[in-house]
Amino acid sequence: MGLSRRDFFKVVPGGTAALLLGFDAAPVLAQAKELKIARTTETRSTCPYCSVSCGVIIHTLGDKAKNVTPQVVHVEGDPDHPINKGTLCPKGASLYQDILNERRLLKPQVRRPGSDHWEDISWDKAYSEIARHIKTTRDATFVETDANGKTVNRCEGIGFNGGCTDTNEFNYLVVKTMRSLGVCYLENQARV
Amino acid sequence: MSNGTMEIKAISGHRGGTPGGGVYDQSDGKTRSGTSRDYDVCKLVDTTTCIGCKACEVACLEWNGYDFRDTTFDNTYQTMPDTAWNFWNLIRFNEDTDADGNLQWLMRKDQCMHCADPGCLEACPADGAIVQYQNGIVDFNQEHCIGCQYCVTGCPFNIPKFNDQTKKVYKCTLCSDRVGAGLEPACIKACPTGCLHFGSKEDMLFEANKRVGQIKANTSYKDAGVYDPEGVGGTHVIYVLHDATNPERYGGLPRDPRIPFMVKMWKGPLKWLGGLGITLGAFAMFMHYVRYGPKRVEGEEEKKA
Amino acid sequence: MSGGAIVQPQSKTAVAEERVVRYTFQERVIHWINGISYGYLLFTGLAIFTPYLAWMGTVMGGGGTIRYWHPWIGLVYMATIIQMQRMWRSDMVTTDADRQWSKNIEHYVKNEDDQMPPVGRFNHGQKQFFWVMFYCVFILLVTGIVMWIPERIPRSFHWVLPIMVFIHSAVALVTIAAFMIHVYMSIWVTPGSMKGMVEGTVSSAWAKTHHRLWWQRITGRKN
Amino acid sequence: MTNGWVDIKNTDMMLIMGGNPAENHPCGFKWVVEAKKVRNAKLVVVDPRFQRTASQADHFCQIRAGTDIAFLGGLINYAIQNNRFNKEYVSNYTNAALIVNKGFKLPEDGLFSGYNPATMAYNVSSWNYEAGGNVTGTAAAAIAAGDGPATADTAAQVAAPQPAAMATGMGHAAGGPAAAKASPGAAPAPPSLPPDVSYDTSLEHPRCVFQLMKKQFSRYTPERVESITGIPREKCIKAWDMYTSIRKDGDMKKVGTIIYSVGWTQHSNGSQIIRTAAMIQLLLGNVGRAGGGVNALRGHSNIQGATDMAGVFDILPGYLKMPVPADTDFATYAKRITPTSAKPKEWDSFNYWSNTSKFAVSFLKAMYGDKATKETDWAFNYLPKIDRKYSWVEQWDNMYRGTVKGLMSFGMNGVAIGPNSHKNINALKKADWLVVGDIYPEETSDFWRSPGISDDEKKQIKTEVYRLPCAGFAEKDGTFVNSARWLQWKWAAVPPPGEAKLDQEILARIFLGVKALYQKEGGKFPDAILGLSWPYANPNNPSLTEVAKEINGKTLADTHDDKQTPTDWKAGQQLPGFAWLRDDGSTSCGNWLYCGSWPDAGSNTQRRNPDDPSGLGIHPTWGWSWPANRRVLYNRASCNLEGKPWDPTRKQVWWNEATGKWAGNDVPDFKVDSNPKDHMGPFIMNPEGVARLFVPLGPMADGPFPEHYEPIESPVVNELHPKQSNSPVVKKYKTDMDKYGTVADGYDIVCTTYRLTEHYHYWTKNNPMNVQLVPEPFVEIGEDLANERSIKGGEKVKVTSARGTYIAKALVTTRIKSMQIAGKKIYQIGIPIHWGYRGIQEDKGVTGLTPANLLSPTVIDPNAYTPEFKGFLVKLEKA
Repeated sequence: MGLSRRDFFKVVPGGTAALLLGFDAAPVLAQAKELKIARTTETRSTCPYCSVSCGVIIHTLGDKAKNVTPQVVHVEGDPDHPINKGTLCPKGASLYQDILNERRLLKPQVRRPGSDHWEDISWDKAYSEIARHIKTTRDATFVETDANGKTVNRCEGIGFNGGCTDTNEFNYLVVKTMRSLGVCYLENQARV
Repeated sequence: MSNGTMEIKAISGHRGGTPGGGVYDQSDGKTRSGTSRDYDVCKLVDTTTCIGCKACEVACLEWNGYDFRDTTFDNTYQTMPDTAWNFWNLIRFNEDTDADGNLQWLMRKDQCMHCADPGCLEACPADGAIVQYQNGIVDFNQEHCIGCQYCVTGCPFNIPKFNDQTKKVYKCTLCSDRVGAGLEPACIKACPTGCLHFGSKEDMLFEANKRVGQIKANTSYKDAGVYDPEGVGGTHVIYVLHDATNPERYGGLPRDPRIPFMVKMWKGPLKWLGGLGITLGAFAMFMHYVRYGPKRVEGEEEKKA
Repeated sequence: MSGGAIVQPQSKTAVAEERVVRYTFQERVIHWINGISYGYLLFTGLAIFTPYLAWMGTVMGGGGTIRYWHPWIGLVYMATIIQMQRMWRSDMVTTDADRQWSKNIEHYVKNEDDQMPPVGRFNHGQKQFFWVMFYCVFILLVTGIVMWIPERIPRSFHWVLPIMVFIHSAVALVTIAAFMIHVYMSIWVTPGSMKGMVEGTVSSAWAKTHHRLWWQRITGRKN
Repeated sequence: MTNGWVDIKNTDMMLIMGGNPAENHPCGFKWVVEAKKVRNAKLVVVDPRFQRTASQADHFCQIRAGTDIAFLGGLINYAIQNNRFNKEYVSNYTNAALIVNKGFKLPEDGLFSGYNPATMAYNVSSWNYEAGGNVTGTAAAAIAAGDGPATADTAAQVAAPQPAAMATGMGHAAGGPAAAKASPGAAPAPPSLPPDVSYDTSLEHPRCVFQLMKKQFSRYTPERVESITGIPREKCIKAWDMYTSIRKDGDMKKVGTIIYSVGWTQHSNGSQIIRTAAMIQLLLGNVGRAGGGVNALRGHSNIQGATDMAGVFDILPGYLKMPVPADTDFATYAKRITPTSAKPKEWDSFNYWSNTSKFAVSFLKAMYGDKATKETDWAFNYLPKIDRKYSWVEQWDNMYRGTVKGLMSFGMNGVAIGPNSHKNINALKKADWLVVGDIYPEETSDFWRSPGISDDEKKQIKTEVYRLPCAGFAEKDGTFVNSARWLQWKWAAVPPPGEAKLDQEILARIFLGVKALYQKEGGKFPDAILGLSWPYANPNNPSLTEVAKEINGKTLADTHDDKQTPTDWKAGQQLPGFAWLRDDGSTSCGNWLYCGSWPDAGSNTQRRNPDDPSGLGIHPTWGWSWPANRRVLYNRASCNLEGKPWDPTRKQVWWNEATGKWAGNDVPDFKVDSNPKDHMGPFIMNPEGVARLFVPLGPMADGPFPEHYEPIESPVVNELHPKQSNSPVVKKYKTDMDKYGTVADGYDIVCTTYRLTEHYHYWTKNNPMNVQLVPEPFVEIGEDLANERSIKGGEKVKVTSARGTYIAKALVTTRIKSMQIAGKKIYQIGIPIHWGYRGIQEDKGVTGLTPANLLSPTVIDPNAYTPEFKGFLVKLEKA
């Protein structure tokens, strides 16, 4: 995988010599079809789909230097991974398109009550509006003690649903924040 | 694998020796570069362990950069009826029953077979459009393709596909770019069950025969066998089939593929006879002129001629 | 049409003195479109037929280009041949005299033309050449269309492809043989005929020598 | 999974049922193929359809959806009748020998002892062991004295119901390893088991668990199983014979594995199906062994982690139970959730959950830092106390009823996921606000313009919806936990596109915004919000490295402990494992199960050494596996009583007499210096020390043994007990959106939902490459049904349930056959779930815009609260 373009030409000794032979050289140039991952940076990741947790290598252009925004060019199985050994399923093999997908959401949006369309909203505005919603609902639905007078400190009016590709660390932050808000309807893809 | 094997063995429509250097080996007439180990690469497709997941289809698309092709649902799990110019690797699904009446769902990865004796290359008139490497890969170079589609005619597996926009023909390259850089083809790498293997032809045949022995010994598939058709000189993609006596059950795998007789006649005798005929004809006419000269017109003055 | 072509020169014979109109403008245009397209087909076809002649394709614009145009030019060629057939239908009918002529072909080959029976506007060789080209073009058309769009042929009929290719090539070779004779005859063997096809007129003597019956018909003279 | 993906290669026999790994876990399925190719292992597949996994099977049975317990019960019966089980294992490693209370009754009439029809719940007090000593050899006398289990008559009257017992249900079991009864996730029984349990190692006492189990499953004869499941009896017997052949003629070396997935979980008796499988594995002695185990293939990349990390309502991280109102202080809570050992006097029990308070205190320290001290009762009251179910279906039910007003949903498409998607859409219409974080536009955030909603109606929908662009997997670092419990760190390759942000930043900024509001304005009980420990260098965007280290835990004070190595450690050091946790406030740990994942030396989850010295697929230095890097759970059970491996060629752990310690290729899942002579049970998370064939005291709300009940929507009545056709404890929902169909109403076809390998849930419908593989939704219909209704492949059909309509093209196949059930001809169809009303094809108008879960019923399993997506009734017509 670390084969550079220079090495590549070395291993095709006919390449340059044949250039001099006029028409006949053309077929040899066919070999020089460039390996698209010859100069990429490799990042190890885990496939976000099923629970087999296939190791994947994300190939990006750009060396991750400060002034560089890397560009994904290819995703391939990690041959070192003990479970998938470099293999991938049809979903894993298309991960490249999951990263570079024209349908990705790129801006925060809001749909106002009664509206029939999405409108863009700034992050700051979204954060503060959501925080206000949470406080309003929490204050309105909070139960401090139950019918028997026992302390329960429950927020009955808010639910939080976590997804299947949330990391453990994110999930832990969810538990921290949501349980502290008193949220009981804490559910996850794990349930269904 | 040795990159040296990516040297050229045969070029379509080509006159003269193959470029690329190497050492001519008198013992078998093959050309080898000094350091390369001469062996043929081969894909082994074990249909008995194929689950039809289509990882190979996607890996092929992804690697080769063909991302979307409109398809329609057609009462099958099969992605599309046939391979396409931008879809080189297709799993063919066939519902069937075995000898005991048990359901069988046969899945076969269909792609270029990389024949040792490739009909496409035989048929191709364009210099350098089809290249066969020493390692057995038969690759199309669209820069030299003239779009005549004789390869379609020459192929017994119906593999090369024409693109109406570019007017060129495309097919599986056996990931010659990857193999040339020491990597296995994309489909092979992706295959999750390991029904695909890649290595030297010798090793793959060994693996395939071992697997066939295991199947025969441990299952009811007593007709299991290896598909490596001799009619095209053997292929660089070989199959293990549960039922090698009926390759047609696997989505129309030809029982005895050959380069069509007429292609051989056309590329062989007809070409030479035609060439000879034209040459002799021209010569004969010249001799006729020398012997008889032009016809004279009655009363016409000689000087006018 | 071909009838008109004969009438017209009759009226101009007097003006042309020693020359007679052999081919009308339309006939010449059709012929040359036909001829040039055949030349294109020949060169491009040969370029695709054998790699040794691939340079012809290069000269004609490169492999992809010639492969693209070859079938279209083939249609042009066919159209002109059909037009020729319409123009020369009556002139191309094989007569008893033609059969007689063919029996004596050996004398014709040896330039012993005085031993040949007189012929009309076209001799039997020309007629045969025409009919060979005419019938071959249909075979070339049918096989050519299959070769043009092999992708559209259902897979179960793919077995016809190589047969079509073979026939196309073989028939093309037949036309090449005929074409070579045609060119040889017109340029080298019968001087003056080229001028007839280019300028439209031949000398009266030429006409009288090679196509006496026709000459008699259009001039009204016997000798 | 009790074992792991690679471990499957060690097996000799596989039963794949309730799962379709070839389709849904292709890369894991390679190890199934490997076992077949390398060991000549055999594969039995049981499924409603002949699917991709079945294409690899040595034997396939087509089963009616929802009748798995009948088939598996028949397997247990077959194994017992033919003496194909591991008696040494069963009598020493399971509770087979333990004697059960006299008052316990088997469900011959469909009910166990203690049922209260008014509450639709069991009083579980009779589901208990009998106290006393060794009664081995007294069986004959007991039988003579008529000392058998209770019958319907003797058990009719029992004490009043105990609602508290219900609240201790094992809710997190959804398909996870926890579902195997003996796992560490399994809830410890309420501390009222007798400490000194009576037992009979000859397994002959009429009230010993083994005899009860034998009696229970003797009713599952081949004839009856055929009639219930629709599998011809000779095919059943062949399957049972193949699977149990590993114990043929007393062979103890071979090993078999059972592999399942949500095809078992998503039933109204899903947990009991899984239990039945676990019982088979215990009976055959397959649990704990290489190539054995009960292997749940979890559906998604990190839902094992989400379960461990308590992303579900009823637990806290590390499967600690949620507090209930009766837990007035931490001590009461700790006492309630800490089991005391209950075992035969002569046996030993590690009872690892006895350490519960250490885990809980350390967790509260991580949560509330300095606010959690002994004086503040570890800030225990900051946590909400629950007294009922707040599960997925209840959340939507209560939103529809108007009590849940706001919802945050991160990467979770609740409308498409269902069940009963229409109800969820209508519930969202009633909410005040909805926040969706996702990477693609999806059904939930677009609920207000789902098909069928007019412009006028949109004006009436007052829900404010925020759609926030999150980061995809390649843009995030952090750990995922796979099905084999491996934690693996991944690295970010690219930044999020456009204005999209990392999930943790979005969550942190929202939370800190709320916190600021409470700081400024006050409000209801702000203490927990203000007191939450948030020690991150950049509070607005915590680095996941910091968080991962916090989860692992650290010491808070310089400490000395003679029992550990090293004996001394300094404040602030990362903990090397959960054995170091303390309940005096000197350690903090976010999740005790993950303690050891990030010690001082650096993250174990980032390890990338693929070595596998034993060749058993253990890979001990790749990533890190909970608990304590053990790759196969209960691996003590891979050895016989003397501590020698059942199969010396597949040695995982063994007793080393010379060192007086357990040694192994894997980390022993056991007390490392417990001499086999002490007879300590290998199932250290159970207070008995042994695995539970019989579950005492009601962690399983629907019975201590599995019993076949029909799905809530079933085409036939239960043959075993027609008067109690469905599970007696499964509740239906009561809003106007909760409708249930019957055959009498014309819903005559059994329908199951499933996934395709080409697509991933509701996600890849945005991915062109996957869309072209399967471009449109379809309904899989057997040839004979299609012929009967004159439906041709490719034609559009309409599938209708009591709740909704689904329109798609028909896929007519030979791979689904009609079945004879109780003498009736029954048809089954299947619907892949991957489409909705937002996606490439949906936006082009190619599909019917009908999510499959418009059809599925709001019914949940009483133990895991998972909806019954598999097996409900529909009508089928041409569209």
